[in-house]
Amino acid sequence: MGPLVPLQNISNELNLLIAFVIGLGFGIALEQAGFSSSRKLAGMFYGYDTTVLKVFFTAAITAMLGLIFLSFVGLIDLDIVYVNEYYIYSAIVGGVIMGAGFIIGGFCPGTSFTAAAIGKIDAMWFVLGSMIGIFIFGETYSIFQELHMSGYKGAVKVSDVLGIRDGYFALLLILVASAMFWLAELAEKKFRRDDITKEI
Amino acid sequence: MKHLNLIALGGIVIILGILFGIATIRITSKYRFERSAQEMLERVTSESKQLSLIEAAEWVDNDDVVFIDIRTPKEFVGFHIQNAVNIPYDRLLDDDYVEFFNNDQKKIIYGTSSVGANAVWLILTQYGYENLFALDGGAADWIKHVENKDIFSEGHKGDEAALYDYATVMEGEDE
Amino acid sequence: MNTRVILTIIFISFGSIAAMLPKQKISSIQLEADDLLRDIKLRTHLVSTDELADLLINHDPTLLLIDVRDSVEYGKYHLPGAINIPLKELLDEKWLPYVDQLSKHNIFYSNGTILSSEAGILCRQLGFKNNFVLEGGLNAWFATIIKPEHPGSMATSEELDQYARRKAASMYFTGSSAATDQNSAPALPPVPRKKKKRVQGGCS
Amino acid sequence: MNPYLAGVLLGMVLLVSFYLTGRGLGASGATRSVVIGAVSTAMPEHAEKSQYFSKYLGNNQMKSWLVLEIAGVIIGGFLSGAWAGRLKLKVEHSPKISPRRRIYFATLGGLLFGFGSQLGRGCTSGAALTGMSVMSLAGFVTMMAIFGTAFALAYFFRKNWI
Repeated sequence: MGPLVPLQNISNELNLLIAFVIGLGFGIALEQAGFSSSRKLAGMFYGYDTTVLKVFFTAAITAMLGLIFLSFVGLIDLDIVYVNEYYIYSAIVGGVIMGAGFIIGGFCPGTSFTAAAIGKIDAMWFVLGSMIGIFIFGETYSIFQELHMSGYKGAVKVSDVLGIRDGYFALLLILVASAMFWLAELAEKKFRRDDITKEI
Repeated sequence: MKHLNLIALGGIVIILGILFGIATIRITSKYRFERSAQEMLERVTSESKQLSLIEAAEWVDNDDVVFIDIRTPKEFVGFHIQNAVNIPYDRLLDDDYVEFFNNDQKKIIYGTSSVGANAVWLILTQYGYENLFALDGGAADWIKHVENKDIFSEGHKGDEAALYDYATVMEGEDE
Repeated sequence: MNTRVILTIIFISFGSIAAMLPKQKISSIQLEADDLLRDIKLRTHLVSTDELADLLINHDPTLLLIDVRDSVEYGKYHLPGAINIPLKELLDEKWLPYVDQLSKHNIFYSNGTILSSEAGILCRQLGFKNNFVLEGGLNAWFATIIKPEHPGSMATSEELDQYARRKAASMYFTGSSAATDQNSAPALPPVPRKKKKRVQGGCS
Repeated sequence: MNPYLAGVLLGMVLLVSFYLTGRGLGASGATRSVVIGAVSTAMPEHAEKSQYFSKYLGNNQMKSWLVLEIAGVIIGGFLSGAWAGRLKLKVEHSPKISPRRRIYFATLGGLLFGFGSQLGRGCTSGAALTGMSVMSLAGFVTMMAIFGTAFALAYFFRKNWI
C-alpha cells in the first residue's frame, strides 16, 4: 500500500532519487504544456490563450480521480497523503499577492524554472526576484507572523465542508471544469491574437 | 457520423461506469453489524455474559434455555450437552437460523474452549442478536466438571482467573 | 471531434464511476460479522506463548505487548515491556495511536484469553491492523514458559525439543542473569505513532 | 503538445508523486531552501536568530527533497525544450515594451510571488494544484485568490502583454 516512502521504509537516498525523477516528469510536463513562455501564461488573463486553465484543471482532475481509484483498490492510504492546512487569512492574502505577482511577472515559481532552463532571461530574473521575496518575508516575519498563523482551520477537504463524498465532489468539479473548458475555447476565438500566439 | 460514434462510445463508457459502480456497492457484506464497536466495548465491560459451568449446569433441563454447540458436526456427535443444537461457525449467520436467534429463548454458546464461545457471543451480539450467553469453559471442561460431577472437588476456574500468583512466582523462582 | 470533447467525455465517465464508488476508507475497512467469524475460525489472530517467547528473547523491535487487565493487576505483574490499556479504555482517543497503526505488531494479553480476545476482535472489526492475541494469556505463559512441565518419558523428540526450548526461555525470563536485562531491554518508545501522521509539508 | 494531453501528463506525474511520497509537487519550497542555505552560509547567526528561517534550519529532509525535485524540473524542462527546439537565450517580451522594462517587471513579479508563496504556504504548484488534487479547501481558496487577483489586475498591466 502506498504512499511508499512513508509506509515502506524507503531509504533516504532512494527518496531523493525519486524526487529527482518526479521533478524530471514535472519539468517535462510543464515545458510541453508551453508554460515556459510568460506570454502564453499571461494569455490566460487576456483570453487569447487559455492553456493555463486547461492544463491546470486537467491535471488536478486526473490526479484527483487517480487518487480516488487508487484508494478504492487499496493501493494508497489517503489518511497519510498530505492535505494542505487551511489558514484562512494567510491563504487569501498570500493568494492575492501571488496573483499580483503572476500578472506582473508572468510566471509562477514552477514555470519560471522551466523557462529559465530553456534560456528565458526574464525567467531567471523572476527566480532571483522570488528569492528576494522569500528573503524579505523571512526578514519581516515578525510583522506578518500574526497574519501567517491566524484563522487556522486544520487540513480540511472541500468534500468535508460540503458534506458530500469525495467521488461526488470530483464529478461536480469535472462538470464545472468541462463548462470552463468550453468557455475557454470560446474566449480563445473571441480574443484571438494571432500576432502573439504565432510568436510564442 | 464520426461524432455519433464518439458519443456512442462515451455513452457505453458511462453505462459501464454505472454498472461497475453498482457492482462494487454489492461487494460490501450483507451481514452488517447492528452495534458499533464502541457500544460493544461498553457492553463487554459493563455486564458479563459469561456463564460458569456451575451456573450453566443449572439450566440444562430448562426448556427456556438452549445450548448452542459451535463445534464441527463430528465433534458434536462425539459429545454434546444434553438438548444442545449444533450450529458450526460458518453457518451461524445463515438465513435458516435468523428466526431461531430472534426468539426469546435464552441461548448459551459453547465450543471447544471458552474463547471460541466468547468470540461468537461477541460477534453475534454485535450483529444484533439478544439473550446470548457464552459458557466459560469448553466441552472438555464440561465433561470433566459437570458430567463427571467433580465440580466441587477441584472446581473449574474461569478462563480469566489467574492460575498463579504471577509476581510471587517470578520472585521465588530460584527454589 | 476535438480533444476537449473527448477528454470531457472520459472525465465525466470516470467521474461518474468515482461518484458511484461506495464510501470507504481503505486504511480501516470495517469487518462485518461473516469476515470476523471466518477469521476466528482460522485462528489467525492468535499468537502462541512459544512465539511470544521467541519475539521477546530476540528483542523484536516491532513487538508491542498490551496488557488489557485493569491497572491494579498490571501493577502487580506484567510481561516485560508491556503497556497497560485496560479493556474499558481500549477505544479511547488517547490509545488510538497504539491500536490503530501500521508500524508495530501488537499482542494483547490478559490472565486468560477472553478479555484479550475481546480486545482483539473489536480492533479487528474496526479494521485496525497488526493486532494479535496471546493464546492462553498469562496462565499459559506461566504454564508453558515460566514453569514448563517435562513432557514425560513417552514424549516424542519434538516434544522434548520444545521442552528444552521452553526451559531455556524460562531461564532467560526468570534467571538472575536475565533479571537486569529483562527490566531494561524492551524499552519501547512511548508513542509508536507513525500511521496517523500525515506526510509533512507540500511546497510552502 | 495539446494542452489537455499535457494536463493529463502533469496529472499523472502528480499522481505518481502522491503514490510514492504521499505529497504532491512543489516549487517555492525549493527556492526557500536555497535562500535559507544562502543566508545561513553568509550570516549563520542571523539565520538562527530569524524566527522564520530558523524553523527550516537543521537536518530537514524536506529541504533537499524539494531542491532535488526542482533540479529535476530544470533538467526536464531543458530536455523537453531541446526536443521541441525551443532552446534560445532571450528576453521574451511584448513588442510594446523594452526588454529592460520586462526584466524589471519579471523581478518585481518574482518578488511578490516569492513573498506571497511564503505567506500563503505554497505557490501555484504546491498549494493550488496539489491542494486541489487532494480536494483541500486551502488549495481551492489559494487558487481562486491567485487567479481572481490576476484577472482583476489584468487590465492595468495590459500594455505589458498585449
